[in-house]
Amino acid sequence: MDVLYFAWVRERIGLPREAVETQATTVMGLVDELRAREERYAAAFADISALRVAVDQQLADFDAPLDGVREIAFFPPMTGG
Amino acid sequence: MDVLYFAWVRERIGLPREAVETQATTVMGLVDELRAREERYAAAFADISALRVAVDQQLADFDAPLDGVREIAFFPPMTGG
Amino acid sequence: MRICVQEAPFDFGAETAAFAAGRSVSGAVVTFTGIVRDVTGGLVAMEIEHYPGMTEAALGEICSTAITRWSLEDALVIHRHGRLETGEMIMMVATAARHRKDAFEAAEFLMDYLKSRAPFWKREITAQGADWVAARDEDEDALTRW
Amino acid sequence: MRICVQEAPFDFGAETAAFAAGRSVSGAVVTFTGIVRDVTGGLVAMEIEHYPGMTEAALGEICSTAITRWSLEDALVIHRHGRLETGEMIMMVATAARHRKDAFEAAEFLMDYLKSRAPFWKREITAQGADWVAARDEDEDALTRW
Repeated sequence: MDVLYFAWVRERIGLPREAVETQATTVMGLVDELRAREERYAAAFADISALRVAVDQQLADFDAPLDGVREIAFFPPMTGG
Repeated sequence: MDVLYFAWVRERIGLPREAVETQATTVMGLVDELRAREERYAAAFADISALRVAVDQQLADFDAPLDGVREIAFFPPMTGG
Repeated sequence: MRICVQEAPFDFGAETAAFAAGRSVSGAVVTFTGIVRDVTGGLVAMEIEHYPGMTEAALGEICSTAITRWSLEDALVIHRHGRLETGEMIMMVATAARHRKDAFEAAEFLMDYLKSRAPFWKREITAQGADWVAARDEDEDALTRW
Repeated sequence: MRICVQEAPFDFGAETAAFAAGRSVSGAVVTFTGIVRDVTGGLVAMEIEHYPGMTEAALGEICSTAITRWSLEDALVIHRHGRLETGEMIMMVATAARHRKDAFEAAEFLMDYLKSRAPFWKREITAQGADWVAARDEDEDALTRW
């Protein structure tokens, strides 16, 4: 699936988007896999209370299932307006 | 002093403005003098709870004093906006 | 602060653009515009009477109160009188503040006060005749919020 | 309903005028505009990142919710992204309803939601560097009102 990063999450990980092969069944499972990859991922996902997630462009919780999902995005709380 | 009438008060009395000589010391005293004049005044001032008054272009109460006042206006509740 | 009481139409787009462009410290601009509507059916036109002199004074006082209370950078009120057809703009207010909450509240305050405390009287002209619009209790009640 | 997510500036006067002129049943039009401000001193520019695709979807959903809840005749959201200088307009919303209370509430609802639920991220550029703007607790708290 495609994993997207925005704002300081993008900066910390160093790329805006990547294709990820995962065995995880929930968003949190995917986060744990990413954390285990490299220090920059561990740093970006150190405190998930500071993060928000969108599943197929809809805001979701970290326990959301990944079944059939094509796009996941991680980003800090939004600051529009 | 000048006495002004607006909206249906003006229509009921039949004129927008007139100079009035009065001995009254309060707005209510003036209202009583006007009521005693003619039926059209009595009709216009029949229910003062339906009226508002401005003394020298400031909203006022019916017990406001007339000392030094140059202009009194009677009108229904305002409907601006 | 600018108060305009006028019979002529105003250019809403030009007024809002000029008001917003004139800002130096405000991050938030709110505008409100009232338009003549045929709510009950059969409205031919609206006539608005006002009290020259007192109208400008009352609007100025309401505006000054809002500027002080919400620390506005600026406020604008334009209110027409005379005969207006359905679809014409009756009036507008604009407020500018650092934060959106202040700009919104001040605009609502201006509207609530000029509905019930500025000397305008509306009359609806229909094929059957002309009727003075009665003040609504809820407009008077709206003032208790402030 | 019209949702625009764009890098280019928008013409606030022309947008507000067109929005108000397009009304047929509404007696009340409210607009809000946000302007880039140098609040702390030293701001060079603001950069706004967004999530193409999700941004339009989220704004559309927020707008549809407002239209239904306040029986709006229409609503408009324009939000810019990319680099904006101090004094430039970031975004605007407009709402049209029969009564002023609905138009005001719907505009405040749109603002509260697009602050915290539309995928935009602001970064302030100063001489010292660039800082992501932190979400404010009060913006999140504002949602509990609705």
